[in-house]
Amino acid sequence: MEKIAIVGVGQTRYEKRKKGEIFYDMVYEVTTKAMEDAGYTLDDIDSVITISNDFWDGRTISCMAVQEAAGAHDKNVSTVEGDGTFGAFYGAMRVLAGCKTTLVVAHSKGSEGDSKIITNGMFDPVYHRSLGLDAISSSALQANAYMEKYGITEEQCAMVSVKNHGNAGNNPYAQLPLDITVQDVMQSRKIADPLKLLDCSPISDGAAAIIIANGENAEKAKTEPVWVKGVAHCSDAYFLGDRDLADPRSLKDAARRAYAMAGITDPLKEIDVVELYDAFSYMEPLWLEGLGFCDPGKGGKMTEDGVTAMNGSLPVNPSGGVLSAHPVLVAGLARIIEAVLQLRGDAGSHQIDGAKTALAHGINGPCGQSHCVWVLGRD
Amino acid sequence: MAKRVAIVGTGQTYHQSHRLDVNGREMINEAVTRALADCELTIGDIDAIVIGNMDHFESINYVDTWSVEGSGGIMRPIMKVTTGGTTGTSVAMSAFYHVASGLFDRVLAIGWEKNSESDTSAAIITCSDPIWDRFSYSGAIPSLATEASAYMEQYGVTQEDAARVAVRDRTHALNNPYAQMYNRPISIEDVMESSMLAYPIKLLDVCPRTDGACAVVFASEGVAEKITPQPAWIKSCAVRHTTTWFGDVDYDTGMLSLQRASREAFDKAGIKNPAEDFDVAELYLPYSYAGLKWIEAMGFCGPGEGPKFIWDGNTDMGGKIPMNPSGGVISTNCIGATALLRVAEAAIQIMGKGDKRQVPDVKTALATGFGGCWWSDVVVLGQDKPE
Amino acid sequence: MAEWLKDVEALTLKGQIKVPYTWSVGEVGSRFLVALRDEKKIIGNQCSECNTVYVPPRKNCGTCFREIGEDEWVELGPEGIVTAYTIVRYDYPVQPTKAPFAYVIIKLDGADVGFVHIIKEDLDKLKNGVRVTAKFKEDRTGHILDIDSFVIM
Amino acid sequence: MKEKELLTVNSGDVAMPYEWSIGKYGSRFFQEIKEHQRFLGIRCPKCGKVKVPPRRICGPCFQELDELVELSDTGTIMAFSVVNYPFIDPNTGEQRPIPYTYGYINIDGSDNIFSHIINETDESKIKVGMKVRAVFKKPEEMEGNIQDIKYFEIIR
Repeated sequence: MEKIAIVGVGQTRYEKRKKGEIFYDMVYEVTTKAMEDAGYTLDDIDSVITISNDFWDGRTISCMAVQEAAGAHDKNVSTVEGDGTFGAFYGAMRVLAGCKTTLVVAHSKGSEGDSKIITNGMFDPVYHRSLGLDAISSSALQANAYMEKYGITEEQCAMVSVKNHGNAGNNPYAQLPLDITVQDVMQSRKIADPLKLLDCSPISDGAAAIIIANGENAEKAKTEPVWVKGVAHCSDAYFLGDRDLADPRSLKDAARRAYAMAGITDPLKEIDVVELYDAFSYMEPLWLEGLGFCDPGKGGKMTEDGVTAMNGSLPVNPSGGVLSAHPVLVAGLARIIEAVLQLRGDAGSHQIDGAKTALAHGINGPCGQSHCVWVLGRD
Repeated sequence: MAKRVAIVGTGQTYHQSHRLDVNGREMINEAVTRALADCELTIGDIDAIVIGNMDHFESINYVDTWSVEGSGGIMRPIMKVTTGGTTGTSVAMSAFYHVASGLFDRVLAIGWEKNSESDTSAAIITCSDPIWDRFSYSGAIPSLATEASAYMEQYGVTQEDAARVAVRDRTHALNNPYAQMYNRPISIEDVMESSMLAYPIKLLDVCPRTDGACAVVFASEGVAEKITPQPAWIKSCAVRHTTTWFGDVDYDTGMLSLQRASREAFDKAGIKNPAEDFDVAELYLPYSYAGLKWIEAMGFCGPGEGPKFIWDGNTDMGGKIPMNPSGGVISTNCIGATALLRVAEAAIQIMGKGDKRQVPDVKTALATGFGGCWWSDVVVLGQDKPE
Repeated sequence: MAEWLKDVEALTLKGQIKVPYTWSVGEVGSRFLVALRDEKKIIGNQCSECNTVYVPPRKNCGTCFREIGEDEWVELGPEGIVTAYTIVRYDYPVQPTKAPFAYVIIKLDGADVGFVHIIKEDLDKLKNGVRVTAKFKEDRTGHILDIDSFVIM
Repeated sequence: MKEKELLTVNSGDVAMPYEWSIGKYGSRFFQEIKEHQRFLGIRCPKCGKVKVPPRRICGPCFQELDELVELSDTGTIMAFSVVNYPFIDPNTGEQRPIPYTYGYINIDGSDNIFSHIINETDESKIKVGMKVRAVFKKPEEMEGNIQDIKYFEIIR
């Protein structure tokens, strides 16, 4: 793969309700922040990818609300509906295909719609929608399948929540920094067994943007470029019953291809920090397994042993993760941005010292049907 | 260095107003299966998939993950790209960038819609801004009527002029068994006598509602030539989604987004005089008046010269620059697939697979997409590999 | 940013999107739903390449990417084994019954893939591995909820 | 063999509820209507154009906006359409009452179009270029949304 880099990032604070701002306002804010970060003007932006979703936004052609706010009035622009990591993937392809730079910007306001009815829309209208499945209940099925298969305990999952909400205390952009204990998680309200309130991410409002540049234009940016070493995505089957919910095989495939591009053979040794899509606490150990950081069924123990803590050998979600702020679609882009900040040494009090290689991860579809894996590096 | 990209296969459903015999996923599968058969590939040869629709039209939200059984996306990269009416060209261009990036050699682009599954006007109304426009907006017709009236006034264009465009497309559809309006020709009188929707637009001036899907296989240089002796090379593509607010559209000037997108795409492809340089055009014309005004915006003729250009037969089969040999959008409109059908039909012309709708000796072809808030997409295809 | 913005009270607009949808089930799915309705039977079909028995049945096998034929239908269940479950503690309008109730993935006898449905009763006895059977509604319309729920045996 | 029965499934009564932010720029517009029964635009310092409703930036100039412009309650019909075909209103799930007239109005002093309803459904009595005036709800009945403007009426 040719050299391409992330040269600018921008994000809003993630909040429960950004009442005074429309999508347009948020997109303009992060677009200009990302350009300022890179030291670019609009003339330096060659192409634009916006990321939005018509169900979340309550509007068909949801991209219509934001394109000029993303600076795209007179540019080649397109829209990915899906997690930010997928939109960024399109942005990366555009740069590889000859665009000098591409701005990728995502927005979402979970506060404006009904997340249960909206995520019910993920499910098949003939067979599953009228059962009332939504993101929480389907994920609870996955949590049950995974935890029972390997004996992952609710306490281990609670530790993920404690760790990530604690990490969020160092991240001024996070919505839910919490100083909590395993007991707090265990005693929080039951939502859908085995998921309790503190196992679940909040729904957030926010926006984020990144600028991807080719080698030549990366040199023109005022930031230290963060290079894209490897990136891939893959989807599993759709019907929940067709999948082994405890085996994220599409994540394994995406990771395998991203690692191959990046020349990574031992991810646990070669990757310094991970930002992954922990919409629910059980997802962190499950995705760690899928990413090859441990054997199947050993993800819970990684957390328990402190490997994934800020001072562990593989810090996971130093930003606080999706558990601490979940602007849908934006969340994957926020993972990439955190990885970029870590590699630039700009992560402030949530900085992992000496991070040279970082992994960012996003998901699409019910129970992580589709995964996108990014390997980013300083060199 | 970016790779050159070609279309090597296309597939589409036989378009109808209602496809009760298949659900959306199964309808997608029909198009995909035909596209793969067209270029003698199997799903195992496909490296990645791009798919698009309009979420609220059939209330299918995460179409990328929902569709995989039909689209072939199981254990493959699949991405959803959607931009309204331009979805089909957006999907095509995304597939183009997938291949041009060098990351994938064979990529499937899919567009589809099942308009029968909802009230199309209600679904279209949801594209308007909920704060400002949704309570009064009644669908696409009034804004098209606004453009048409302004254009008629400006150049003395008549309703008969527009009817001539509708008649052309419906006549061309006689040659295309896939078209929804296959074998349903109309006359100028039919158009003029059809019911008035909003002056000056009548029922037969506008597109129908369709259930249908289209799939197109893109491949990289080095791979494409081995798949088919005559790939349809993508010479250039460009997008302008110029306006964000309904109220900012300027109906008095030409269509700004189309002027800009076509200028960029034509410059990149070395097109100097579109009427001379193109051999065929498949245009996203959702209503007849667009067939007059928008061809002016692209420079096929001068401002106000659209009617004469059409009446002189230039755009008929056998004319100087046949337009919409497939019958166009006026004959088939499965929205998420519509713009991809334009790209597919342009590729079919380059590859010489048009059967009865084939224009002889096509070297260069044009496809366009329209949608959103007066947005335009332009794709130029050619027989020869671009430099 | 403009100075006057500070003094503006931020308004919101409450509304909804309410569009009626009529989804096509398709030939294959219709046969499945008609069997629920008319015969109180759960039928699936089998891809003769990979031998997977699907329920609900599919027009094509997503993995082998081939059409599943007319002669590849099989009758399944109505009993099966729970392979995953969750007891839902919240209500919202789309759910077919009041919480608490359970979502379950069931490996129906004779099937190779899981079937997602609900369990309303005996939630305290629910665990992975229990046998369940389909309970059909009296008034059936050709709908997935013609199966009222599954019950623990 | 009997004809294959082809079923459909309906969405029933499901609605997707939303509470959309109007944004501070839009809120300021409704505040002006409530307090002064007039429109408010915003001027771009680069191109000089006045846009209604006010918004944060001028898209073509990519310029942040600040300068509010007080406008009147009158405008000119740029285009109109008497809507008389039946369709479902996604705001209610029911058929929208017809006929009604959808109008593109250039608010005096602005450079773009404002869409609203004109209270004249007789096509022979309405023409492009006619002057119109906004008819507002009583201020105490206003809710801070687009329907605080009841409709536009033709100034005869």
